[in-house]
Amino acid sequence: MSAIETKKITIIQAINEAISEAMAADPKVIVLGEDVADREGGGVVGVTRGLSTKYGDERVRSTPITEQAIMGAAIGAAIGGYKVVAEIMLMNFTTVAMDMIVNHAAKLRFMSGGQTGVPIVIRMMTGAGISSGGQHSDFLEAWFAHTPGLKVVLPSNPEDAKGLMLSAIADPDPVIFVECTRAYFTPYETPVNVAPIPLGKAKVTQQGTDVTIISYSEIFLRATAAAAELAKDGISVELIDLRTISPWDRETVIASVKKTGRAVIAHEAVKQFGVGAEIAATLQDELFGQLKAPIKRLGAPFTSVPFSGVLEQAFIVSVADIVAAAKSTLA
Amino acid sequence: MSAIETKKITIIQAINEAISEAMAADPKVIVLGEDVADREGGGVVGVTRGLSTKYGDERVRSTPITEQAIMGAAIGAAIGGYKVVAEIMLMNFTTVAMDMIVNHAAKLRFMSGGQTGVPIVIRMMTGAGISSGGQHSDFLEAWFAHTPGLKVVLPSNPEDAKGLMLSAIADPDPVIFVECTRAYFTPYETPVNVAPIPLGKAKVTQQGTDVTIISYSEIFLRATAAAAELAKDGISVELIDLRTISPWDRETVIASVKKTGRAVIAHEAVKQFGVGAEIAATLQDELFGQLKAPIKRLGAPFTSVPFSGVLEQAFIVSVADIVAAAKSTLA
Amino acid sequence: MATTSFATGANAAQPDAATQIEIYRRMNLIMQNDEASRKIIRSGRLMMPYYSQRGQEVIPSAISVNLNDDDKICTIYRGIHDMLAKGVPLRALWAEIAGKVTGTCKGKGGPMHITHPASGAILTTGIVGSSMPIANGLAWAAKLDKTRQVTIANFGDGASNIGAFHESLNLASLWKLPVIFVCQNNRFAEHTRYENGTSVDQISKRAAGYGMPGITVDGNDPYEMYAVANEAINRARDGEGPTLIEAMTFRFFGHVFGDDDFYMTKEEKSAAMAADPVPLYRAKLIANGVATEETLAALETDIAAQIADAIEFALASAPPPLEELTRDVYAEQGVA
Amino acid sequence: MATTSFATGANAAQPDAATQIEIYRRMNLIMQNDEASRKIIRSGRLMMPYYSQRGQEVIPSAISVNLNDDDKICTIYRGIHDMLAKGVPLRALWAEIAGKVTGTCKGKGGPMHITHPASGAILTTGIVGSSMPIANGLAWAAKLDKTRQVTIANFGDGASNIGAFHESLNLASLWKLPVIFVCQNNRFAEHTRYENGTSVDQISKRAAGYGMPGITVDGNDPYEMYAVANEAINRARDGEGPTLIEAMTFRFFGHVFGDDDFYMTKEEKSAAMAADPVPLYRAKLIANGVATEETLAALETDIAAQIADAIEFALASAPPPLEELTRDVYAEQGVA
Ligand SMILES: Cc1ncc(C[n+]2csc(CCOP(=O)(O)OP(=O)(O)O)c2C)c(N)n1
Ligand SMILES: Cc1ncc(C[n+]2csc(CCOP(=O)(O)OP(=O)(O)O)c2C)c(N)n1
Ligand SMILES: [Mg+2]
Ligand SMILES: [Mg+2]
Repeated sequence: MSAIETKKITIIQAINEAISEAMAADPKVIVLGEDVADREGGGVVGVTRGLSTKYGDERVRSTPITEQAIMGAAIGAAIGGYKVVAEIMLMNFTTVAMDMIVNHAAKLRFMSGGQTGVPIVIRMMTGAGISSGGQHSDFLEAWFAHTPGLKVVLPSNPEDAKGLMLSAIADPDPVIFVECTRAYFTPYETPVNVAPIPLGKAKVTQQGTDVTIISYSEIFLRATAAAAELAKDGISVELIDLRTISPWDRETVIASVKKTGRAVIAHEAVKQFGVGAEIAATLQDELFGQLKAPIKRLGAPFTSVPFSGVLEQAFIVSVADIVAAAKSTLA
Repeated sequence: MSAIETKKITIIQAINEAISEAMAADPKVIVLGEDVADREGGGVVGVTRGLSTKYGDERVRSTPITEQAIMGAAIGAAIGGYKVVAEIMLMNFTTVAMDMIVNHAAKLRFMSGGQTGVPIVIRMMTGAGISSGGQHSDFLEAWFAHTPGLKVVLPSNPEDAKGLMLSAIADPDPVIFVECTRAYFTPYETPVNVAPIPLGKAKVTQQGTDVTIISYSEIFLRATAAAAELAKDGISVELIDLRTISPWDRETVIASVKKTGRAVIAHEAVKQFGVGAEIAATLQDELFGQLKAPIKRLGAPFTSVPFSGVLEQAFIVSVADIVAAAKSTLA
Repeated sequence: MATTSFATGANAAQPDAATQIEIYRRMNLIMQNDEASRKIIRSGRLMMPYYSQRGQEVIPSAISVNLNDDDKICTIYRGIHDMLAKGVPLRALWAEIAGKVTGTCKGKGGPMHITHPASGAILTTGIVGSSMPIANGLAWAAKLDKTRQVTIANFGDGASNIGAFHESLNLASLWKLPVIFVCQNNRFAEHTRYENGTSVDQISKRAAGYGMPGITVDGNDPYEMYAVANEAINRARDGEGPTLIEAMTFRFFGHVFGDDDFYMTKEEKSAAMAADPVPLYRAKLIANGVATEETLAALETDIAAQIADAIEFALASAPPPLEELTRDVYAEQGVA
Repeated sequence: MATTSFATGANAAQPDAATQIEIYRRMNLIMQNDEASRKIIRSGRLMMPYYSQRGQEVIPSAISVNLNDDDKICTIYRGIHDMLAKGVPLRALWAEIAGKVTGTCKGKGGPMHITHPASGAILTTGIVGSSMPIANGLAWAAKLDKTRQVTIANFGDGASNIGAFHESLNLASLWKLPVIFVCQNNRFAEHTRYENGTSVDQISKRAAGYGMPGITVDGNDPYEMYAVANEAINRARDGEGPTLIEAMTFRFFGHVFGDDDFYMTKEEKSAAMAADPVPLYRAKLIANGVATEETLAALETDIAAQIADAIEFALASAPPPLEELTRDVYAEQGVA
């Protein structure tokens, strides 16, 4: 086996590469969104930088501030034979385009009896911790996971971001692709060639026997740090990065918790009615009588994202929170 | 104790009475929405019929088709000192007003440090079973329950509808008030005088010992029918109508399931990432080791609401589904 | 951006005789189909929310004769006239309305969500305003493909007050998309009169706010409607961008089947019905020597037979099997 | 609905000498405050997303001298100039920006979400377009209350392309709400030039689509801006309904702090900065004998001291206690 060639890239670069590779391979892949073309800087944080220069202004189009029209253009072009990568700059701005996403993109295949599929990727960034306040930081993935017809993907690292984006673009159905701002800028050693990573498959990054910690997006990095902490106390953690929330990888998660008998689920969104609820509800059903402790859920407190730094840090699930929750299952 | 005077009214009449009583008691209560004034018929099913005639066209205003502007007008007027009952005709149409509801109505109190509260009621109807197809029938209450700052209410009968509406109008915060079309038209014997019913309090309509069935909105009526079926087989059901989903009545539900050791949660929304998940996740945690069976969840299959009658009926949780789920916990 | 003005009088495009008859055929098809629909609902043999298009026959008929099969339309719940004019086959249409597996959408969409790509009928939406953003996307794809296809976005007068209208017209104008925005102004949005929902006396005046040509036309006059549509469609095909057409019309049978029209005066309704465009146009064709009574009667009989056949087909068809409930949610089967 | 035209020349309202000086005071306050803000971010002493208003000082200054304390404003992330002109106190403002418990919103809103009802500053939103629907509601309340209060809805040129703009102007016109829509057209939306996002050459032209008066004004000319605002505000107070004002201006320091302005030419930026409205107006006031150099210098020194005091106050204040994290989610404490 030859060594895999790697290089240090960020999630921003990884997604950029994935879109670029998809555009190079298929002339039907197109991109639109506010300020996504190079004339406007290739995206506010540069995710689409260079693409309009490489593939032309017709295939990478900056739009006005018009999220309903962006989504409508994406849906229509997708039905018209294109594979569209549409950017809704921040997750909170999906709120002005929910009709297009939920009543149309998600349902058109079903309502047409399979005739009009909508192969689009809806990219967006979000996350607390950068002083953006209440209207720019929400994780709303549970809404989309509750919507039949959508897939929902949230990568935690560059390699996954690239492989999942490749699959999302190739996917025949609409995919919500959520990028956490806090995780954008850290470079990771990443294979130069990344194959598409199937949607709906979780990654077990660490085998363990005492407790399973399930997470995704940037909080998964905190879960990883928590596992290292717990190891110091002799606690053996099995670590699962869900990567895709809908459909989520029931088999992998159930198998792991069946083995460990304990689980903690951690995400950034508010805990109530969040993704953790679905997973905990499923596990208690599938593994009734086999659990050694209640499934523990971690999420933000039931409040808006605050501006002030002290409050904002307290809002986000911390490594210490995860450590404490894991320990509570072993108490 | 003297007998309570009652009369037969529907949910439509009950809500109409509640709004009317609130308007009579407080000149600051106002109403807006598409076709809500009498010139336009007092609402598409007549919930607001007679109100503009009684309280004047200034206090009950029909609007253009403009849900963002409806919600904006409601929010602004609420900050300006009014108590606003805003109608978004159908729940699916909230998708064109989610920014106003989620980024503004829900957050303005918090983001202003408590200075600008938004006392509004956002009324809407929804529900499958009347051949309205994929874009007019969704139950999306889980989205709103996942949104800090909102309260979410779903009555199942006229008395509750009236009492909860009185509380919703009096409430200092935004309340999502969901009316199921299937439950609109059946008259029930209802007290002539209904006091406000506190938000966040469930109602135990039947005591039982074997299994707790938890539901709300029209599905609660099916749960009640299921309980009667189960009684025939000697199964004693404790029946809980949640009435308010956010905040939901944890104490009542936990106490009941602690007693019965078994629970079924049923709602119309798709099961995945639905309200049932939160309740099941909470119960397995609070009652770990005390449950006699896994918590069972019932909801729609993960699909859009179909048009064709056979499929549409199969979409909605049935009495038989609830009976079977309850029995499965006793197997 | 200057607003193009429309050709008028002798300069306006005129449909030739065959086209004039074809417009009538489509109008009559829509009219008879609407009558059959209301009849069958009244009879109790079919249950569905039905938005009659009676009175609005001219608009799609005069537009669609300017379209090719691969041109696209997006329409709304009140859109069966648009579908029929574009060529959606009657049997599949009726089967869909009846919720049968032989329907355009296997009975899963229903009358508010007809889709039939083979005839260019891509979208029927139940959400006011939503035909427009998606029409833009279809037009964008056609433009990228360098076909000369156009897309028609149909919507009502009430829809012109919702945000999606504004965003769509702005983007279409900026990107010079081959899309024609057709506002079928029947003067009511549900129970709300035009002037109680719309702040400008003519919706076409809003076009100027997007640097787009806009025109108000008598949507019940097949010649005017044809000429205006022809010009707008040609302009779109030639890469000159979108047009807003406000076609004035009236709906004879209220918003939805069962509506008692309390919100309009008896006079305005009977005046509109007295000016029924279908018999008027029929008389004109005969008076002008374009068609004989016999030709038109034969055509009408033929349509009646087709509709009867389609209804029979629909009623005799099977409902979708239960597994259709979770099929087509995703392209692959069996997800979640 | 006819579009009212605006008084011009000698008929236009003129600010008296005291008002002219007051406009300058507000402009200078905004300018110095903006400079202090950028300086403190550069120094690393405060961390926040900052949307400089430098260059746009005239608009809120000339508008707000026509307003009373109980008139309301709604503004956007780029709105600290609007807040200051309306009278939000410096100490509370700076403390909010610094995330301190002494801030207008206890540090929970931050610079994008300033609210200070006592000075009529009701809403600062971070969602493009959303100031307008809520401004309508405030105006509706005032109308119901039969006060003569007006509400100003501030927004950018880019925001004129989003659905909320359209819905808000239509409703305001229909209901004759006492609201003034002030589009601060600085010719860019983030990195997008006006003409690449907006399909009409002047946003004010869109007013005709709502039967509403619309006017484009030099937003850097305090006299013009004053006259137009005065007229629109009086009209709103008199129950004659809303106005769309497009105030032409320029932002000197890009979209957000750190922006390198690659998307504009050096020439257009330096030309705009050379026409800096603050020193120009200052010179004019002195040349016209409205104020002396000494008066203005004294006023400027006073402002500088107030800002320095506010910053000191903000930095010395405590952050909000942790229990603020879940307080104010609902009116009552301790829910969920
Ligand atoms: C976003 C949204 N709001 C409200 C409705 C309810 N509704 C259905 S049709 C209609 C009236 C539409 O009027 P118009 O656009 O004039 O079309 P018409 O029905 O007259 O053809 C309304 C308000 C809807 N379907 N979608
Ligand atoms: C709905 C929505 N979409 C996108 C954004 C991101 N965004 C923030 S400011 C901005 C540009 C706004 O430009 P303009 O309205 O001209 O105001 P300016 O910043 O120039 O004052 C954009 C696109 C947003 N905040 N909200
Ligand atoms: Mg209409
Ligand atoms: Mg701007």
